Amino acid sequence: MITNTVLVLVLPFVMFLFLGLAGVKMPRKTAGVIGVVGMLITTVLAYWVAIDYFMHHPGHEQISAEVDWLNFTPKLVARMGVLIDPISAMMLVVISTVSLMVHLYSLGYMCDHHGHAEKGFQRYYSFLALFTFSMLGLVVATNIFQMFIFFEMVGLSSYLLIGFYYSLPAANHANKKAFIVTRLADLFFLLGIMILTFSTGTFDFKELVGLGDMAASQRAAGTMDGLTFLGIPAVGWALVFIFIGGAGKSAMYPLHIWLPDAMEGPTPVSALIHAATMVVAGVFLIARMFPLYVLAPMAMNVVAVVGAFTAFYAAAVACVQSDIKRALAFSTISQIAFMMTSLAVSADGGQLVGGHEAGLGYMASMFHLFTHAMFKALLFLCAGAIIHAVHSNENDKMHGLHKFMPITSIAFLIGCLAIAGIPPFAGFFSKDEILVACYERGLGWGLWMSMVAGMTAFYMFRIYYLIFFWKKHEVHTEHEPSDQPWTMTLPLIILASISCVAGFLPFGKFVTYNGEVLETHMNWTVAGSSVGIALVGIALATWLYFKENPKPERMKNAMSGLWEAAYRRFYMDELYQFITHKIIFQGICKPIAWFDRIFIDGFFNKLADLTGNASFAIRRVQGGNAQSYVFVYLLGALLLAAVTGVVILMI
Amino acid sequence: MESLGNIIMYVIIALSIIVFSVMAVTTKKILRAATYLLFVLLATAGIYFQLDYQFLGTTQIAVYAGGVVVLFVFAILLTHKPGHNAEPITSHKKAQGILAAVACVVLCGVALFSFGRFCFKTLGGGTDVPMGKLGMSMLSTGSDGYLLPFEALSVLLLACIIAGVVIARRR
Amino acid sequence: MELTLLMYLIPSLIMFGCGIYGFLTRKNMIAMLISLELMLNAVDINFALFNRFLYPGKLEGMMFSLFAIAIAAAETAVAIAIIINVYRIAKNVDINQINKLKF
Amino acid sequence: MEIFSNILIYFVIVPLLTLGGLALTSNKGIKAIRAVAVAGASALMALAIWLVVIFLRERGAGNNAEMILTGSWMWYEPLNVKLALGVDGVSGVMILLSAFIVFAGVFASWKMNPLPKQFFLWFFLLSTGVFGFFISIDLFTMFMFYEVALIPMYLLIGVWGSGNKNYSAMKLTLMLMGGSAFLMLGIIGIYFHSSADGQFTMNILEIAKNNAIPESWQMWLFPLTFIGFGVLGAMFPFHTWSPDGHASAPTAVSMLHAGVLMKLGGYGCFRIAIYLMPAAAQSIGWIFLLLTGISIVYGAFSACVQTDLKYINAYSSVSHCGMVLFAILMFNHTAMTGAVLQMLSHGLMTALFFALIGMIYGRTHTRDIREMGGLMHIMPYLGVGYVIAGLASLGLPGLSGFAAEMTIFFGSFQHPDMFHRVLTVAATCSIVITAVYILRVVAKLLFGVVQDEHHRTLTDATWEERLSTATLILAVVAIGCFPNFFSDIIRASFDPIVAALGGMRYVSAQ
Repeated sequence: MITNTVLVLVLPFVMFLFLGLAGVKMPRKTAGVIGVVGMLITTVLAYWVAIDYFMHHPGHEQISAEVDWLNFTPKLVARMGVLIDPISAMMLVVISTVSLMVHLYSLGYMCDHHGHAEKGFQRYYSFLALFTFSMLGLVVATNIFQMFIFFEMVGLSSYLLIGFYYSLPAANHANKKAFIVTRLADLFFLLGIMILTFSTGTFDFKELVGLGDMAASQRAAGTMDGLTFLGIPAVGWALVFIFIGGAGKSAMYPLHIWLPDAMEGPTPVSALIHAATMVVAGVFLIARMFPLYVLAPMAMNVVAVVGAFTAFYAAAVACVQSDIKRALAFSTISQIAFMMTSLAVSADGGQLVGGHEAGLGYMASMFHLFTHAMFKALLFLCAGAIIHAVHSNENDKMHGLHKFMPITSIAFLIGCLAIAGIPPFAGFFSKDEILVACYERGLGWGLWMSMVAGMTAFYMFRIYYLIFFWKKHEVHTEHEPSDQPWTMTLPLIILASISCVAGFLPFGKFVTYNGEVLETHMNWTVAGSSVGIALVGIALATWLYFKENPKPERMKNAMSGLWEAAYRRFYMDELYQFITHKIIFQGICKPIAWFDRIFIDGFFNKLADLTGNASFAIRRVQGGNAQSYVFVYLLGALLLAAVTGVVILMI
Repeated sequence: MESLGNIIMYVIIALSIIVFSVMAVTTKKILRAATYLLFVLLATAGIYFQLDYQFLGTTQIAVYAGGVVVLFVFAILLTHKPGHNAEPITSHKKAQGILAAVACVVLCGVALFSFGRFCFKTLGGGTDVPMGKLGMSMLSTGSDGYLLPFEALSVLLLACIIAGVVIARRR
Repeated sequence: MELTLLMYLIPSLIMFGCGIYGFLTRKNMIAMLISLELMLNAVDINFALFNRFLYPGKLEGMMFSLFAIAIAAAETAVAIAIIINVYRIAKNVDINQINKLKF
Repeated sequence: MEIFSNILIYFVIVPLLTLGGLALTSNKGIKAIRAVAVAGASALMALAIWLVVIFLRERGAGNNAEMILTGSWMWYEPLNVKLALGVDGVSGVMILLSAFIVFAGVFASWKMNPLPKQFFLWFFLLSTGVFGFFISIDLFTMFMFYEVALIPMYLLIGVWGSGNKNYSAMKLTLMLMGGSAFLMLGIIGIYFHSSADGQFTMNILEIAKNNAIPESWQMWLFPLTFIGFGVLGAMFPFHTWSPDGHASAPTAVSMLHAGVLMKLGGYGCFRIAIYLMPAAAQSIGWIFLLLTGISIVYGAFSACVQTDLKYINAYSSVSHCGMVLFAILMFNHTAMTGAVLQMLSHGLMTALFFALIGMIYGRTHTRDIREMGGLMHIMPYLGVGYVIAGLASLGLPGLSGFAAEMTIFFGSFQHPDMFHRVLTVAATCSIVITAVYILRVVAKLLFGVVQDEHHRTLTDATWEERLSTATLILAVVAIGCFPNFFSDIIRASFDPIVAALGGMRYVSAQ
């Protein structure tokens, strides 16, 4: 199994090197096909590993193998390895599935309308392979340092892929932003690791958190007892910092600002990286460290509050976006916040909550991660198909596409139903369990998240209606929009099917925080109410947007300030712009550079000038002017004579 | 008591030395400066004759007045266009020169008056050094012999001739 | 009236002062050389004077003057050679223009 | 002769032979000049690799001496100055680094014009100094080679440089000479306290063993030597020669200077300043720690607003070299190992940067990022190389910068003292600022739209440029992917130094 897992990692990496180095020499299509085939093999291997693990290791123990990579101290060793446990096995499946779909889909998407592959096709596949490698490496990390390494690597691949169209200024700007924001978060992640390892002296997950047995994490946290900084325990600092690291990748407020901009990348990339896989890295990280977080209530509360707020914030913003990819991006942020919150609400005050269903939130979070990856990838790929057909991201260029693109329309509808939480689609089950977990933590949490769930249903159906219904489409381009080639349609169908059935997976049997089977029971009150709220949201969307009508416009005008603020994402970008440009750039960098030139450099230049001037002053004495020599000499001689004379006279 | 002729001679010599020295360094025309120098040198020769140093006086006239001044005149003619006036001397320089000259003269004067008890010595009845004695001492190595400086001077002169030729040679 | 040593020394001293003045003020190198000659001459006179007035039986002062005259002649010859050479290169004999050793 | 049986001496002899060979070539025979230069550089590279092999074999065979391949030949009896040679892991890898950069530098200056022969002559004289410095363990010899490495820099920049080259060459030389004046004083001071019994010695190992420098003297000598080397290591506020100097220097000289010469500073700081004056290092090291901490952040911030490619890299070097000194002053194995890794990493990637900048400048004739754009389309090879160098610089895993920085950060954070840990956190923040300025350059220079239509006709890298950059990229990747290989070689070399420092600061507080 270890061999297979390593192969799962090695294969995409080899594809990356092969396509990256030799790709230029081969026809574009060939490179694409090689990429897809390589990914197919990877996927098969990944499924094999996962099935193997869940079939033959009912105890859900951790299986790992590692090699030393960098010895910091004899004890603190950064290792590279693979670790198979329930969540990493599940992530292997998710990543490889979505990645394969995207590889296949891109064969069609990255072509113009004549079926010719775009320039840089090889590079695209090479980067996709690099991303897949990095993401797989992240989930099978045996230690937090390896996780950090792959956090950086996925950040890089995300950077490269967002900037795929690197001559477009917007893409150019977006990838920079994405990298720097996530880098800032990674800085905190690194600091968190540094604080954590300062006293525990290990990176290893086995020693830090074990698998659910709180003993390991208690031991680890115990080494930090008594260490405080500014009155807050070190373990709290470490975990909050690590959460900030995760929040950067998972686009939690206020580090979410890169994600909407990241939509400048090709749409399949958005589907793979910015919807399904990379953005859940933060959730995965918290899940990995879950037992430690349980022991640090302060950190857990931070996660919960940030998660709950982000969920609402992103949902509110998503309600008014006109760019469908951005709307989907905010939807993603909101859904990831669901997962975060779900993780965080499952413990309170150092204890798991929920009695016999303890750890439900953890399971629900992972479940939602799984289902969300599927249906959000589906939604994004549908959006890609639409964009490919109409050449625009704006929903007012779309309208009424149902007639032209029926398959896409149905697939999108399935995705919408899934995310809205309508049974029997996948999202219903996972979201329902999240809500149950929230209600178990407290009524306030539950009500808040239920409200956000209702908003989710509303904005998804708003988008759906605006794209596929509403007024009749006017043909702007020279060709009719239509369903796309099979390479693009097939992934839609596959993902739609998964979204339909994934909810029936007995997830509690496979993925729990401690590896033991968690029996879940449908909480009919919660389920009923959540479906009800979702239906209300859908109904509202239908009332407002199903047909073209002036209601949305009227509503917009009625609360134009709020609408504007939400449309501008509550001015977060402007705030960041202000901080980076006005404060950091103008306020710190420029003055420092000025100070360097004027004062530091100026000091040494002045020193040189001073020496020079002194030399010039002295030089006049030796100016080559014979007469002044003689004059000085004479005066000197006379002085000497006078002095001698006076002295003699005195004697 | 000095003979009147001697005194008159002295006055002429002293006056011409003073006047021509001053004129030599103040005149604007360089050729005139050379001429005044010639008069000064001749007056100097006069002093030597008064002191009964006939040979020295003759040498002074032959070498200085005859040789050196001619050299000067040649040099001036080679490097100056006729009628060329020297640029006026800046007052700063003039002040510097006067300061140095006056300081020097004053200092020497003060020294003479404070130490120079010998200054009021008059000329004893010495006679001219006979040529024979001069020649003997110039070429002897005894207590009164000047062979070594004589030889050194000869070498120096040779060196100067060669140097003069080498430096002034047109390349 | 007696002709004392002092009376001879005074013109010589004035000559020397003139030499100093001329050397310090004149820009023309030949004029400077002339001033130099004045100074040398004043010194020569002094040698002869002191010899004659103070040590009438000795030869040193007079001999020194003799040699000094010869050396002055040689020195003048070399100096003039240099001046002429400088003139060829710099086209003038102004001391202020010749303060660079390299052309 | 016995001396010739020591492989180390060949690191000086080979460059000198190359000098001789170059002297024999004619000014016009560019092919012959190149052939000699390449032969010399390749021989050095082979020697360096062979040295590492010997080193590993010796260590593998259980030779745990502090220095191996030691040898000592009397040079000047009255002062007991010897030609003392020896390498440990640190100097071993530094020699390897130098060989790589000399090799790449020769290819980067392939089309050097004018006076290629003279250029290579000075270039190899510089190399002689660098190698000589790393192989010697005698203070006098070290200092001599140090000066040999500095002087050619003046001519190389003054003659073959660009822009305001006279000013830069003068500034660089004068500031470094100022530093070496401090150093000279320090060395003299050390010499006269090198032994308690009056048998003064220049040999570092013996001085360290004698441990006879009184603490009151150490308080003077430590700052003198540390500043002396710190100037070369671009320590704040003595870094200002670096931006101007790098900006004016020709490509290969920038490479060698940033790549190797600045490392002489870091190397000297621990081999002489800290190793020989441990007590002073312990008690007043914090002052310099503060300065280097400032260097790190300050250099990074300054780099953010520069518009000249070379200035950006010069300031980035200030930041990265600051990290080297910073880590050295943390006095534990991990941080010090990280410092050497950082020297390796920074040397290679900065050399790569400067090589690429030189190549881009050679085509576009501008280094102003505002005047360039979209070069990725036009010269993809150079563009990719630049991105790789940039990623190495901002510390991406798999490239050298990451391993080095992580070792430094984790090592520094092990320090039991809160002051040091807080400074470490501040230094760590530089990784974000680094990302900002690197990505800013990459975005402006390589991505985006072509700014100047004339640039469209430019060509991509030629074979020798590819060879030059590929060598460096391979080395960067090798360190990034297999850091343990290098850090294992390095770490043991710090045993004596850490022991001299009291040996108590090895692992974390617990």
